[in-house]
Amino acid sequence: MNEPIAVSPKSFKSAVKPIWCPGCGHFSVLNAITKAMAALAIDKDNSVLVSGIGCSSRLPAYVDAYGFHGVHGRGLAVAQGLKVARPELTVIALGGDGDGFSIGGNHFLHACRRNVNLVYIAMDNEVYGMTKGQASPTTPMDWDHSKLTPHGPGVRPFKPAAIALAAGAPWIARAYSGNPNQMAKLIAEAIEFEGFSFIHVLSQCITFCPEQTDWKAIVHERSEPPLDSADLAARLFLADDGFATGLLYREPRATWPPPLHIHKNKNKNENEALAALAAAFAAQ
Amino acid sequence: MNEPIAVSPKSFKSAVKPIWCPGCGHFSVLNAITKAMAALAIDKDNSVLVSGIGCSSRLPAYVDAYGFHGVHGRGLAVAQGLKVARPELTVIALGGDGDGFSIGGNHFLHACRRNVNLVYIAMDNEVYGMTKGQASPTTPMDWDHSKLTPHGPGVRPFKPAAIALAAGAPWIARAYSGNPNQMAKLIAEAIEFEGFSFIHVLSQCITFCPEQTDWKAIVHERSEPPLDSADLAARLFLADDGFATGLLYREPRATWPPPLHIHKNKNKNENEALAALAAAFAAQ
Amino acid sequence: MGDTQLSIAITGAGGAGVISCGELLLKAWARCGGRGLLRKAFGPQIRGGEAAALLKFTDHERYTAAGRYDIIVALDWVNFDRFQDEIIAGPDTVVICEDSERIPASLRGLPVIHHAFAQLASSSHPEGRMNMVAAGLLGHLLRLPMSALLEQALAKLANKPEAYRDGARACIASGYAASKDIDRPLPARDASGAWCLTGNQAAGFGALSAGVRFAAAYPITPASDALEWLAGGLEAVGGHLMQAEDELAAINMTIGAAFGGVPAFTATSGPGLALMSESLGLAVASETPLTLLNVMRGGPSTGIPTKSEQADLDIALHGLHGDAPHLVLAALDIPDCASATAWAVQLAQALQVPAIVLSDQFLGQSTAVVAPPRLPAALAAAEPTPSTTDEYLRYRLTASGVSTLAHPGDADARYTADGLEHNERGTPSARASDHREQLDKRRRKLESFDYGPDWGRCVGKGDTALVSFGSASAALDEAAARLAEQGAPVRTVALRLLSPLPVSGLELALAGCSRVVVVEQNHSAQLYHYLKGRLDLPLESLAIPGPVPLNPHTIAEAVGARQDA
Amino acid sequence: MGDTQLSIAITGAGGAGVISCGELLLKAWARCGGRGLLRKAFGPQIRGGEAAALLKFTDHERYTAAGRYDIIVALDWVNFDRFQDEIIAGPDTVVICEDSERIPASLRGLPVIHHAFAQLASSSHPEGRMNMVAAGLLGHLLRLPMSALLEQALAKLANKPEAYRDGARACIASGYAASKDIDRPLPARDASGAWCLTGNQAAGFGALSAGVRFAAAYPITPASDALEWLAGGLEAVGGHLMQAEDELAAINMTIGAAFGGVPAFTATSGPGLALMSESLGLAVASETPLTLLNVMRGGPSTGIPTKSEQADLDIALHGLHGDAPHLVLAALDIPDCASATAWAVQLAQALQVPAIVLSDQFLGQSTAVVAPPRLPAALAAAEPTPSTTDEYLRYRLTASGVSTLAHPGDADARYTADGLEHNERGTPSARASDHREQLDKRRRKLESFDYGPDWGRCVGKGDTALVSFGSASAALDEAAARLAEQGAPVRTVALRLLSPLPVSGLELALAGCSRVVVVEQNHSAQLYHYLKGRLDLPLESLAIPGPVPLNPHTIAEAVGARQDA
Ligand SMILES: Cc1ncc(C[n+]2csc(CCOP(=O)(O)OP(=O)(O)O)c2C)c(N)n1
Ligand SMILES: Cc1ncc(C[n+]2csc(CCOP(=O)(O)OP(=O)(O)O)c2C)c(N)n1
Ligand code: SF4
Ligand code: SF4
Ligand SMILES: [Mg+2]
Ligand SMILES: [Mg+2]
Repeated sequence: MNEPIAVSPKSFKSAVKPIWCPGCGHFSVLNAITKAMAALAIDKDNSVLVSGIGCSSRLPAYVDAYGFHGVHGRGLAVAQGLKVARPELTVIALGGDGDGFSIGGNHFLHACRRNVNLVYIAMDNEVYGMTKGQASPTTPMDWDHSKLTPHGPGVRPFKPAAIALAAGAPWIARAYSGNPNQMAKLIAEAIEFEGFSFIHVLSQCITFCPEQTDWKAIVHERSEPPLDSADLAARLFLADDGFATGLLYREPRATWPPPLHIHKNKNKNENEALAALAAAFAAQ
Repeated sequence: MNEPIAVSPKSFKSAVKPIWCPGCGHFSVLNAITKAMAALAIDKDNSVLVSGIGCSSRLPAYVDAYGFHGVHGRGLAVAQGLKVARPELTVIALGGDGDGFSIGGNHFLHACRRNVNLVYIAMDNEVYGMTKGQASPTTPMDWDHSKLTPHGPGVRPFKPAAIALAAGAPWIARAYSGNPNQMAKLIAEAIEFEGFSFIHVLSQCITFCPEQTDWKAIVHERSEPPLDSADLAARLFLADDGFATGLLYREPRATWPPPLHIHKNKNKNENEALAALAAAFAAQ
Repeated sequence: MGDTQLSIAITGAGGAGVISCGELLLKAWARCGGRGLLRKAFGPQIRGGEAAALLKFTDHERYTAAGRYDIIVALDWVNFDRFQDEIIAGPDTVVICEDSERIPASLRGLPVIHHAFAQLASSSHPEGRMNMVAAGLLGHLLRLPMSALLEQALAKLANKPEAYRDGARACIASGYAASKDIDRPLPARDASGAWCLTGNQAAGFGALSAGVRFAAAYPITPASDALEWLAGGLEAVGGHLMQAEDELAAINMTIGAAFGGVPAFTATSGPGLALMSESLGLAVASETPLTLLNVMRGGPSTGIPTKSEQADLDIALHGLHGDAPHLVLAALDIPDCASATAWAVQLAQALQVPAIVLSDQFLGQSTAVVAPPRLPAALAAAEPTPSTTDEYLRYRLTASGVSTLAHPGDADARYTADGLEHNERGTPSARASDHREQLDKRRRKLESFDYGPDWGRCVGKGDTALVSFGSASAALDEAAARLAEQGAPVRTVALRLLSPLPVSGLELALAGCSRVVVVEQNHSAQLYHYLKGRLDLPLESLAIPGPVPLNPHTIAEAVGARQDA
Repeated sequence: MGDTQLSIAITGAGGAGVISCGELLLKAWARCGGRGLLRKAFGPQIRGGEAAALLKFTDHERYTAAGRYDIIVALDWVNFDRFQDEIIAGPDTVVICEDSERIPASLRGLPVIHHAFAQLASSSHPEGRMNMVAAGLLGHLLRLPMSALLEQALAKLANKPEAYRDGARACIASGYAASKDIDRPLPARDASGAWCLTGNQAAGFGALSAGVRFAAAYPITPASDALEWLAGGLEAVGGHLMQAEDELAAINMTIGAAFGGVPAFTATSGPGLALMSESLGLAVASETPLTLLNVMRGGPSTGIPTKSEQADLDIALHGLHGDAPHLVLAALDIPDCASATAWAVQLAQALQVPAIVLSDQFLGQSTAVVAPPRLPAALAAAEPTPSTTDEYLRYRLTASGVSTLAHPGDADARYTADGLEHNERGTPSARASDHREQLDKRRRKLESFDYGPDWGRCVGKGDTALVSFGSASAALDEAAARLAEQGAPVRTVALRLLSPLPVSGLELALAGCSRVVVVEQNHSAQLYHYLKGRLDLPLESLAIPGPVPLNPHTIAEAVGARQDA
């Protein structure tokens, strides 16, 4: 992480007022993002926040950068297309647990594999906030607060870090909305990491899951250096309680598209190339 | 597995002639399925094979049972709806690596989590056979035989067993089209297992990946008993070569819907229940 | 039958409980024999935004939203402002607010009653809330006994801590006491045997009554509450609701259950319908019956998720790839959400085809006090044409186009259902003759079926006709009443069956009309172009996009004005 | 200009290489100055099924498939049988086959030449293949020099082991030697400067030429080869093609790149288009330009993936939820796949909207020898209405409906693009006025644009007109030629722009017609109903589903017959 430069995080907030419930964890994520952008003195004009649909996914409009608020579950695909087309941009994709792990699960899997150089922040409140509190993939099996699943979803919760690892994500961290400073540091590191960096944020939904205020007592910072081998990390992610925060795993590997490809593209003579393609069609 | 009963596997084949290329690995899967059905003397009228789209997904029509040939990538969703609605049926979902891990990746993830009691056979030939040989999620990074990815896909191959495990599948096996007897045994065990059982089959595409005939030399049967803890299995799935066959992992857990629920449903008086629901709407 | 109405709008912040307040009032009113409607309006997002409870108390059943409000209660002005286009005051409107200093321009000059909601709430009880103060106040204005208000409040809070109930009691009492009388005639309260429900609940009930025993669900506004009601309803009758990972899974789970012979259902809204369209085509080709409720909201894309519009007609009719004939129905009003959905389930099962039922946010989420919905009689089972061979042919060519549908478990009828084109046996075939025969069959079964008179509701006489579908129909009927009063009677035709289009019924209903005005709540005149593409009638279009409900007055004026022009 | 044609059908098993044989012959023919077309027909599945190379050699450009075949070459009869409905013999057809004992009923009585393909192949070389024997045989019939055949064969096998090339050489030579002459006039071979390409390649080339520098791809028959060509093409010009995990990702990657300011493209077929429809709505609402090529195949559902039909018009026009105006174009013939796609890219960029280009399996996968495609001149950049404020308003209301589109990297124009309804600034809004203004704007920019004369191709005069779109147009033109010969000249109108419908252009083109017959290759008369819903003209429908190509003769007869009736 670069030396912090004197840019105020506030200057990274847009004029649009967030319309989250007071006490929503997503406010901290917004703060952490603007803090990280300020710390890196990021060029606003060259940064894009991309999201899907959900309370969490409303975040891009609140940041003074370019933003794309897409459809439910597809933010990661938009972000990857954007980054590949415009490799010089800083691209941050974000969304909720419903957006990213339920409807967006397939893109999550394949983004981890593909390893395009961007940041993905999943704001996990174990619930569909926006649609009034149904169970998400990370909801505890016996959470019976939704009329849609009155006895609880009855399904083993989704383990975002374990899935990301199995799918091939090279950089995996966990943060907590109660600790925005740690989160900001992790976001800044993620931006600087060359590859797909995944931050799983425990971000409470005060309205539909007030019980999540108990997270404060459970969350624990992992002090060991990040694991750098997938099979070891797998044990951690499958056996632990899911509340360890910090940078958990880091094992850089080839990004997509191959950097050579990006470089080669810069020097093409488009007209010559088009003429050659046309010539190949000549019948005689 | 029950004592084998004298039913001929051939009697489980339908009158429709498979139209796969001679030498296609999918023939063996067909043979293994009919063998397993014969070995268990399965009631054809109460069995359903469900698939998506791909060469592999054409299989249901070749078995003398009920079948549903759906759209690309959605077979597992059809199979789960069917099994929940009709719990007494034997349901086998199947398809290819493109069908199951690319377009169908999200349903694969959530089927593993949900743990509905059915069998899922993924016929993995590391290629899209049906559409003439493009890279699939399991294709090696540098496989450059497709014009769509002329330098190879450049993406880390998908590890089906590792993903299944991270997502929560309780029963994971691997088989090989070159060893249909072992495969038949595994399929029979999968049918008898109470829960979601996943068989990853290495099934070669002779037309687009003739190099897969080399698999014969690489595949090795794992003789140890199946692992029964996820964190140990994760190490195996992430660190090994992906060619170990046999039942690799088995750790039964609660299925969905909860068996109690299924049972309770049997004794409802529908008319009384409807009248009670109507009464709740009464304004006065 | 009198025609006294009283309409009340209550606005506040998303969490302030104005909707609960409105529900409490409507239910207490209904309990005392009254009829009425509560429309719910929200900002673009469900939480943290604005909310409005839009009440209409009537002396007979009326399914339109109010055009103007007799009483406007604003808990604050910031949130009221966001409804500027939707909450219109009349010349006699009474404004009740906490902050009488900052009354917005649109309301200035109207009589104002100041009411210290916040102060009364906090002084009444530590758990006191403004919305309950408002409930007391308005309950008194409506001349409801306090006991009726308390009964509803306590029922709603039954599972909450005692302190909440105490707070509600105290606030209702203090609001009731502080209420100032205003001089408005109240509608008669003489209903009996009425039901109080939303269109979404009605749709769930209709589905269940017609035999649905499986549903797959992915939450989406404004359809989620239909699914939430069904979760309980299905459990009660011994069925299952599965929460799916996305709409692609939801529709395919529905197909799976239906293939198993269990009548199956799902509900969604525009974006979800788009995602389901590929697999709806599979249901068409494989001839798998299912029912899909699409509760329309403002579009395109994410659009205005919490507000009503009728802009998904095009995708419902034409959103499937290939030639994929299927059923499209529309619920005309809140109780008809039950009837139309039940009929759709029956038709889907009888014709082995997917049925889309169109509803919208207004129908789906409004609560109404209405006569119990009329459920359709069971359809006569189609007589299967006897087979000439012993062999079971899943897709046998029959005169009716309907073939016998076997299910897993049936002896000796094993077949593989297929989305690939196939022959009668179900074996994939790319032959032109098989394709043609199966295309003909799939169309024939829909077009040769006798749907009877339920395809629409035709009322009145006149040279001019108003045609519509779904929730616009109620506005049409009221517009017709106005026009009749003005001595310009019109016919109204409300379509419940949209596809296949009941062409001969329509032509009969519209015979002799010199003008046919097609009224709908969208921007691109979807129904108009659809009808024009299929009928030879002198059609005109009156298409008004959402999110403000269609106003009978505007329709009457537009029709009248053109008549003069 | 003479009109000599020779048509040859070659059928065999999926792996037998009849398509390669056809390609070799067409390319060698083209190399020698000939013109022609190769249609590819496959069974329902790509592998293991049947295949047919359907060649038409002509002396001027002709884009229709042959209706009857002068020469039928059957490597075996089982596979020939599966094309019964598609490969029709005439009274003078010559049959060339290995097995002259089991000639099917439909070919009996025709002259038969026995040819021992299998035996010649294996005796010529250990790597010998029947298809190369057939190539030699037919090359000789076509009076092509052996060197031209060998040149093509060796080029195709350039990266294969030497033995393969030796095998091909030997087989071509032995086929050539064994060929018996048949007495057929051959078309003149006097073309120069022609191109030899498929419609899918042409579409890729058009996209690239118009500036596309990003594509996202999910394979699907019959669109994959457009994407495969583009993978190489994009690399050559310095762009990127991403293989996506599914169509949902593909369309959203396309949107992402386009939002970044890089002209972006994707291609698919019916099932994929259905999956993309939700996000196409996002592109409409967020005003993100992109181009989507939809190569139609037989439907509904998986349908007949390898065969042609024009049944995705409905979903292309109306498959998006909400009111979502967008562009729909259709390529009229193989070279027009380039022109129409290039135009679509230009229009999409200029109007900040998604454009769907309809092609089909026939256009997309047939190889034709044609004059180089005409690419549209660059569109004049729309003059942006000057802003009255300093602030950048992404969705500013302008007279043209087009607002200035900033891209990431542009200084001080930061905004968030949104699929939620929004105000001019892009801030989400559920207000009726914002909704109405943005709906109007999005429609206005499409409807007020001047598309010029390229909206369609109008030919001929007459009281009767034939109207169509896409690949049906070539059949129309040939039908018109026949009718003219019969003294009943007709006009033909082929639509390249389908949405927004060029109503005034159409009305002008069809002015005074007493009959307008709408011809299309689908079952439900999708174009007919669409036009009838928007035009006041005396329309008739002639809708014939696939998979057999539309036959000019049938069309001429149908039109003529009705004229008499
Ligand atoms: C295709 C589609 N399906 C469903 C919805 C409805 N929907 C909007 S947000 C949401 C869930 C949001 O949950 P999450 O991503 O966890 O965000 P949160 O609100 O909890 O921050 C759903 C289901 C939609 N907008 N689009
Ligand atoms: C929605 C949709 N997208 C794409 C396709 C085209 N498609 C058919 S099969 C297939 C891939 C099949 O690969 P796999 O599942 O691995 O099966 P295999 O043929 O290799 O056995 C694809 C992409 C389709 N039919 N539907
Ligand atoms: S509903 Fe939950 S997630 Fe949404 S804004 Fe409120 S607290 Fe946050
Ligand atoms: S293409 Fe490959 S997967 Fe398909 S049938 Fe042939 S060998 Fe099997
Ligand atoms: Mg959430
Ligand atoms: Mg495969």
